Amino acid sequence: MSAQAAIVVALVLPLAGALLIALAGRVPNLREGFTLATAVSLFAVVATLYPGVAAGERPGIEFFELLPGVPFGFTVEPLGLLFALIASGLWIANSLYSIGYMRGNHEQHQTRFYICFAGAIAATLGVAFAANGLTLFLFYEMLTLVTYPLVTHSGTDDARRAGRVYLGVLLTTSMLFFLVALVITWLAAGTLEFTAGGILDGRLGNAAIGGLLALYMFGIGKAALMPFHRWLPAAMVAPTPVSALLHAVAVVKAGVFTVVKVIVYIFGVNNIAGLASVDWLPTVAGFTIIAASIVALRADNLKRRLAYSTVSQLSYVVLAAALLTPLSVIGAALHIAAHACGKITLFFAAGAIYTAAHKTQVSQLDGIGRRMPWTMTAFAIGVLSMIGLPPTAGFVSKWFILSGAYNSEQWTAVAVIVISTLLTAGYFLPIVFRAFFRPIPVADDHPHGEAPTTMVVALVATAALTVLMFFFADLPLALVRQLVGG
Amino acid sequence: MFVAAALALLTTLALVLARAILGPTVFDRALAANTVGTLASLLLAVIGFLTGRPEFLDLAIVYGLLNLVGTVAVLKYFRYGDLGDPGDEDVPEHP
Amino acid sequence: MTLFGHFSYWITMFLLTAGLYIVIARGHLVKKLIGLSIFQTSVYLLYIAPSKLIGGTAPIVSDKFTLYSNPLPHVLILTAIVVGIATLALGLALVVRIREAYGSAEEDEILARDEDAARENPRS
Amino acid sequence: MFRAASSVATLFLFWVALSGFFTPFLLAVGFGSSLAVVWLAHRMAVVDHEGHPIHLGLAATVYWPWLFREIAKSAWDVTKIILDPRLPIQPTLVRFRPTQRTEVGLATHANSITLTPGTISVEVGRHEFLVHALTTSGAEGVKSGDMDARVSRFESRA
Amino acid sequence: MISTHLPVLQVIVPLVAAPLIVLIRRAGVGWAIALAASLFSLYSAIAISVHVQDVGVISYAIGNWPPPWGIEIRIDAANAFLLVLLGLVAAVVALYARTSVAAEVPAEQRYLFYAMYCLCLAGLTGITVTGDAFNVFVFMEISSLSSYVLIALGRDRRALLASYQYLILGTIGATFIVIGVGLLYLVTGTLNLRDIAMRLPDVEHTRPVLAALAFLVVGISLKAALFPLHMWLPAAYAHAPSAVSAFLAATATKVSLYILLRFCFSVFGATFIFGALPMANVLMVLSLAAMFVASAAAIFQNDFRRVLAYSSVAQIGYITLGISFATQTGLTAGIVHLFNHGVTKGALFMLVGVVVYRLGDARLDRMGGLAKAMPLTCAGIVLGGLSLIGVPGTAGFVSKWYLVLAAVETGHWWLAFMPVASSLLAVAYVWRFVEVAYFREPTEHVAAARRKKFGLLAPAGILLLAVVYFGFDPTLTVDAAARAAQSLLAGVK
Amino acid sequence: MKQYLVLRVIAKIMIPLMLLFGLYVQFHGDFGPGGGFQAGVIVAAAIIFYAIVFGLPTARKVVPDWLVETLLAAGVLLYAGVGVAGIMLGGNFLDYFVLDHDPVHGQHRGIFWVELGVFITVAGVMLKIFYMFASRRRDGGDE
Amino acid sequence: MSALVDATSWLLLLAGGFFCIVGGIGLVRMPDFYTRMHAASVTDTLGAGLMLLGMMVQAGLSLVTVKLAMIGLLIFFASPAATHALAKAGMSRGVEPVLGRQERRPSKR
Ligand code: NA
Ligand code: NA
Repeated sequence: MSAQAAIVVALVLPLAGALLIALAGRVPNLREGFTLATAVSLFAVVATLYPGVAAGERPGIEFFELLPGVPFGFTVEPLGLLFALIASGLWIANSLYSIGYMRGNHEQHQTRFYICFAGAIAATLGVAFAANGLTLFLFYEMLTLVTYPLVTHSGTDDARRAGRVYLGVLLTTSMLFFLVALVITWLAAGTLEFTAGGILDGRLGNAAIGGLLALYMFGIGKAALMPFHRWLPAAMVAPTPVSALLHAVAVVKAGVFTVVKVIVYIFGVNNIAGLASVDWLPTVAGFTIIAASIVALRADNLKRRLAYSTVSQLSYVVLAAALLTPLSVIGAALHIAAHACGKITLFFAAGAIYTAAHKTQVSQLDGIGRRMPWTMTAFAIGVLSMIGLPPTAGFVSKWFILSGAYNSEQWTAVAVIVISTLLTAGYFLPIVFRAFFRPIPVADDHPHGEAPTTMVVALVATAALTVLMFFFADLPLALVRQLVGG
Repeated sequence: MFVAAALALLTTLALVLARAILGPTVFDRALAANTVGTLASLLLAVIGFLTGRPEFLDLAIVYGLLNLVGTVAVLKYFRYGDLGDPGDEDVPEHP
Repeated sequence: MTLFGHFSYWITMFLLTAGLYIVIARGHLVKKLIGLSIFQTSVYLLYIAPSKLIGGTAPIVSDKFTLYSNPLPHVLILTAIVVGIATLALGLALVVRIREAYGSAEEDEILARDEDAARENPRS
Repeated sequence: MFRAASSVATLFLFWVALSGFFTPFLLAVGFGSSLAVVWLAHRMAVVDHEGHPIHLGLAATVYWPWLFREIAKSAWDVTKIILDPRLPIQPTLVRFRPTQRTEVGLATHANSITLTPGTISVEVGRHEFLVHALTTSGAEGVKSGDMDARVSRFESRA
Repeated sequence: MISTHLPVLQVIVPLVAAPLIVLIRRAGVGWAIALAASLFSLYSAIAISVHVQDVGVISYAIGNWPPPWGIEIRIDAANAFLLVLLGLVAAVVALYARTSVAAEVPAEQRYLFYAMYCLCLAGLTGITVTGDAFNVFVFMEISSLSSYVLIALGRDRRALLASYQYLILGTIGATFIVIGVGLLYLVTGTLNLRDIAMRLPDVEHTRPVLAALAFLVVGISLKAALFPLHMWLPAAYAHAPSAVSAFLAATATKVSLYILLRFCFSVFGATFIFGALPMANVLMVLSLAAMFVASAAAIFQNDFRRVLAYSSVAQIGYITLGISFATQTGLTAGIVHLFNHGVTKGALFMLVGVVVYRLGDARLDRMGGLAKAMPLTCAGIVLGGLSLIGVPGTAGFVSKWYLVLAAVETGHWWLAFMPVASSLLAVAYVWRFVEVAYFREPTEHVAAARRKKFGLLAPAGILLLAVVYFGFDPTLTVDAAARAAQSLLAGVK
Repeated sequence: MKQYLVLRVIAKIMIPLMLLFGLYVQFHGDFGPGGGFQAGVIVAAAIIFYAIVFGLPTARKVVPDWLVETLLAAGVLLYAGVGVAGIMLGGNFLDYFVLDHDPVHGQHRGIFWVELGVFITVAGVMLKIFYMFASRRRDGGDE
Repeated sequence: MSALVDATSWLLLLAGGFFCIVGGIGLVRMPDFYTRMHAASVTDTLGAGLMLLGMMVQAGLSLVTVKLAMIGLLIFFASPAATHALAKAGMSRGVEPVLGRQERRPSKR
C-alpha cells in the first residue's frame, strides 16, 4: 500500500467501521466483531507508515480547498504518526475493554456508543495527520461533537449537565480563541501549512506573538490548561471506556498534540525561544500542574482523582513544549504517549473495580488488591508511570523534560517538576497501599473477583505497553527526534 | 391664479383633515373623507391646469368615482358589517 | 410654483407622520389600515413634484422615441396607487378573517385571546 | 329593445364627448365599448326606466336651472351662518309626504333636497321623507312643497 | 436565441406561471407548473451566472428602449449569485411543497398557494435583476403581497395576525422605499440606478439626497428585518405554512439585503456612504445588537420555529456586519453568508416542517424524545444547527471565517471575537433542541406520531447536502461572493 | 342596502357610465402609458359598486368567481404574450417595434395589447380581492 | 377679450375657493354630524361648481371643458347620494342629532 493510500484508508476506515457497526446494530457479537476488526486493521494501516516516516519521509495528500488557499490536506510527520499509533493502538485495547464493560454494566445504546467511538477515532486521525491548521481545526471540532454523545451517554440529568460543561468549555475556547488565532495566523503568514521551523518567523511583533500564543494555548481547550479545565472532571459521569477515550486515546491527547504541533510547526521553537512575551506560558502550565495535583490529592472519588491527575499531566506536555528546548520538546511528545498508556491503564482499572465491585471511592478500596490482583497490579504500574519511575514510559518522558529544563537552567520548571512528582506520589501511592496492604473491611459482604476477562486482558495489555515503552523507547524516539531535527 | 385656487383647496383640505382627526364618530370621519375626495378631484383638475397636463382631468374623474364607491363601501361596512350583504334588498329583476 | 412645491412637501410630511401615528396609536386593525393608507397617500404628492421641477417630460432620446415619453410621474403614481389599493384590500380581507377567528378586531383583545388560549389549552 | 338601442346611442355620445378624437379606429372601439357596456348592464338588470331615464331629458332643461338657483341661494345663506360668530343655527327634523310616484322621481326629489345646502334628506320612502334642516326657515322651505311640486311636474313630463 | 433573453425570462416564467395556475385551478397541475417554473429559474440562474463570469455585466433593455430611458435588466456578479440562491431554494422548496402543502393548506386554496408561490418568486427575481429604482419597489410589493397571502394560509389563526402585522410593517417599509426613490428621482430626474449613480455626485450632500438615503435605508431595513426593525419576522415565520417559512427565510430577507447593498455601493457609492457618513458605525452597532439580542431571544423561545426566526434576525446581523466593513473581505463575508445562511435556514425550516407535519406544531415542550420517533429529521436539524453555530465542515463556518478575517484585517481586533461569541449563543439555542429531542423520554404525543415522509425529507436533504458540501469545498461560493463583492466595490463604472 | 332608494337609482344611472368611462380611459390610454391601470380600477369599481348596492350574490351571478380568476390570469398572460411575441419576432422582451413592419404601428399595436392585459388583470385582481373579503360575514357589529 | 376671460375665470376661481374654505370652516365649527354635513355641501356645490366653471371659462370650448363638465356632473349626482347615505346610516346607527336653537351667546367669546 502506498503511503498516500494508507493515509486515505486510515481516515476512511474508522468511518466505514462506524457504518458497519450501525448496520450490525441488532447483532451485538457481529457489531463488536466489526469494532475490533476495524481497530486492528486501522492500527496495521497506520503502522505501515512508520518505516517511511522514521526514515524521514513526509507522505502527504491534498484534496479540494477548504477555503481558497487552504487545502483539505494531510501530511504524516513524526509527531502525528506517534499520536496516530497511540490512538489506533489504544483503540484496540479500549474496544476489548468496552465489550466487557458495556455488557457487564448492561449499558443502553451500545450501538450508538460504538459508532461514536469509531467516529472519534476518525476525527483523531484527522487531527493527527492534518497538514494545516484549518484541517486540524475541522477535525478538532468534529472530535468535540462526536464525543458529546459519549459524554452524555447515560442520558441522565447529570450527564446532560456534564455535556453542557463539556461543549460549553470546548466550543467556547475553540471558537473564541483558536479560530481567531488561526485567522490571525492566516493573515500574518498567508498560509496555515504546518511547516518545520514555523511559519510566523518575523511576521509578527513580540507582543503580537505573545497574544497569539495565548489565543492558541487557551483556545485549545482540550489541553485543559487552567482555567479551562473544568470540562474534564465534569465528563466523569460518562462510562469508563469513554473516560479512557477522553483521557488517553483521543480527546485530551488531541489537545496537547495540537499544542505541541502549534508550537513546533506554527511558531517554530527557535523563533520564539527567549522572547519575553511567551514567558508566561511555563508559569501558567506550572501553576496548572501544581494546582491540579493539590485538587487530586483531596479527591476521594477515584475517577475524579484520575481526572485531576490528567489535568496536571497534560500541563506537563504544555510546560515541556513551552520550555522551548529540543530535549523538552522530545519529552513533550513522548509524554503524550507515556501518559496515554499509563492513564488508560488507570482508568481501565477504575472501571474494572466499578464493574466487579461497584466501588467508586478511594476510601472503599481497602484490600481490593487481594480480590483483583491483575487489575491492581496493572494499576500500580500505571501509578509508577504517572510518578515517572522506572521501568515505565513515564520515566523516559519525564527524564527528557527535566533534562531540557535543567540544561536551559529554567529552575522554576525544575522545581515544579520535582514538587509535582512528590504530589503525584502523594495522591496515587496511598491507593496502591490500601489495595494491597489494608485488610478487607468486615462490613464488605460483597464477594467478587476480577472483572470480565476482556477487561482484564485489555488493562494488562496497556500496563504491559507502559513497561514496554520503557524498554523499547527507541521506537518512539526515532520518530520524535526528527521534531527537533536530530 | 390656479395657484391661488390650489392654495384655497389645500387650506380647505387642512380644515377637513382636522375634522377627520377630531371625529368624534366614524360618520364624521367618513364625511370628512368624502369631502377630501371632492377636494382631491378639484385639486387634480387645478393641477392639470397648473402643469398644462389634461390627463389629470381623467385622474380627477377617476378619483371622484372611487370616492363615491369608497364612501358607500365604508357606510355599508359599518351598517351591515359586511360589504357583500344583500340586506333585504329587492334584487333587480331581469326584464 | 415653489410655494406649491413647499406646500406639497409639508403636506407630504404631515400625511406621513399622521398616517404613521394612526398606525402606531390605534388598536383597531381597520383603523391601522386607514392610517396606513394615509401614510401611503403622502407618496403620491411627492411624485407630482418632480415633473414640475425637471420640466414636465422625461428626456427624449431620438426621433424614434418622440411618440411616447417613458416613465412619467403619473404612471408612477398610478402604480403606487394600485399597489396601495391592493395592500389595503388584502389588509381588510385579513382583518375580516381575523375577526372571524378571534371575534374581535382590537389588537389588545386579540393578543389577550391568544394568551388565554395558550394558557387554557396548551395543545393549541 | 328601444331602451337598449337608445342606451347604446347615449353611451356612444358620451364616448364621443369624452374622446374628442374622431379616427375610425376610436369610433369603432367606442361603439364596441358602448355595446359591451349595454350588454353587461343588461346582465346586471340596471337598464330600465330607472337606470336609463332618457325620458326625462327635456324636463331637465326646465328643472335644473331652477335647482341651480335654489342651490346658489341656500349656499349663500349657509355661508352667512357659518361665518357668523354666533353660529345662528336651529337644527330641525321635519317629516312630510312626497307626491312623486316613481323611484326616479323620489330620488330626484331627495337628491335635490340634499344638494341644496341647509337641508339633507335622511329617510327617503314612498310615503315619507325625513329631512334634517340647518335652520327652521330651511325646514319650512322644504315643507312648503314648492320643490315637491316642481319635481312631480318634472317627473310627469315623461 | 432563448439564452440572450434569459435575464427577462427569469422573471417572466414564474410571473406567467402564476396566472396559468389560477386558470387551471388544480392543485396537482399547479404544483407541477410551480416546480417547472422553479427548475427553470434554477437553470436560468446558473446559465446567467456562467455567462456573467465571462462577460462581467449583462444589460437587457426591456422593449429595446435603451437605458436610461427604458427599464433595464442589469446583472453582474452580485445579483447573478443571488439568482442562484433563489433558483436553488425555489426548486427545492417546490419539491417539498407538494406533501407539505397537502398537509397544511385546505384543498380549495392549494392552487392559490402555488400561484402565490410563483408570484413571490417572480417578485424576488424581479427585485434582483432590475436596474430601475421604481421597478425595485414594484417587484418588492409583488413579492410582499404574495408573501402576505402565503403567510395567511398558515393553519393557525395566529398566521392571520402575523400576516397582518407583516403587511403593516412591510407596507411602511415599501412606502419609505418609494419615498426614497421619489426623492432620488426628484434630484436626478431619472430612475435608472446606474444613471442615478452617475448624476448623484453633483448633488451628493444636498438634503433631499440625504433624506432619500435615510428613507431607503430604513425602508429596506424593515423589509430585511434588520435589527431593531425585525418585529414582524418571528411571528410570520412561526405561523406560515412550513414551505413558506422555508422559502421566505431563505430568500426574502436576502433579496432585501441585496438591494440594500445595491443602493449603498452601486448607487450612492461606498465612499459617500462609508466615507462621508457614519453609516459603517451605525450598521456595525446594529449588527452586533442583532447578533446578540436576537440570539439571546432565540434561546428563550418555546416554539422552535420562533427559535429559528430569531436566529434569522441574528444571522442577518452577521451579514450586515460583513457589509459594514465595506472591504473586499467584509463584503465577501456578508455575501457568502447570505448564501450560506439562506441554504441552512431553508433546510432547517423544511425539517421543522416535517416535525409540524407529524406533531401538529413545533413546541419544544412537546418535542421531548423526538429523536426516537424521527431520527433522520432530528439529525438533520442538528446538522443545520451546527451550520448556524458555524462548526467547521458546514457552510456556516466559511462565513464566520471571513467575518473574523475581515474584522482582523481592518484592525477591529475586538470585533473579531463578536461573531464567534454570538455563535456561542447559537450553541445554546441549538443545544436546547438537542437536549429536548435526545435526552427526554418520548411523550405519548411524540410516540403517537409515526408517519414517514420521504417527500419532505428528501428536499431538505438536498439543502443539507449543500450545507455540508459548501462547508468542505466553498471555492464555488466564496469565489462567487468575492466576485460579487468586487463588482459592488467597483461602484459606478 | 335596503331602503337606500337614492343610492339604488344613482347606481343604476352611474354604473353604465362608469363602465364606459373605464373603457374610454382604456382605449385612450396609449396617449400616455398607464391607461390600463386606471381603466381596470374604474371598471372593477363599477362592479364593486354594483355588488355593494345590490348585494354580493347578485353581483356574483353577473360576474362569477371563475370569470374573475380567469380574467385576472388571462390579463397577465396577454401582457406576457405581447412580451414574448417581441422575442419571437427577433426583438427584446416587450419590444413593440418588431410587432409590425412600421415601428410606429408596431408600437401602437404593442401598447394596445399590453394595456388591455393590464386592464383585465387589474380589474380581475380588484374584483378578486373584493370577493375575497366581502364574502365573509362579521359575527355581530360593534362601533 | 382674453383679459375679460381671465378676469371672469379669476373671479369664479376665487369665489369657488372662498366657498370651499367656508365649507371647511363650517365642517370644523358645526356642533354635530348632521349640521356638519350642511357645511360640507357648500364645498360640494358652490365651491366645486364655481371652481369648475372658472376652469371651463379658461379652457373655452374644448375637450377640457367637456371633462370639467363631467366632473361637475359627477359631483352633482354622486355627492348628494353619498351625503344622504351618510345621514341615513348615521341615523340608523343611532347618531343623535342636536336639535333646536343652538345660537352661541356672544358673551361666551
Ligand atoms: Na344639503
Ligand atoms: Na350636500
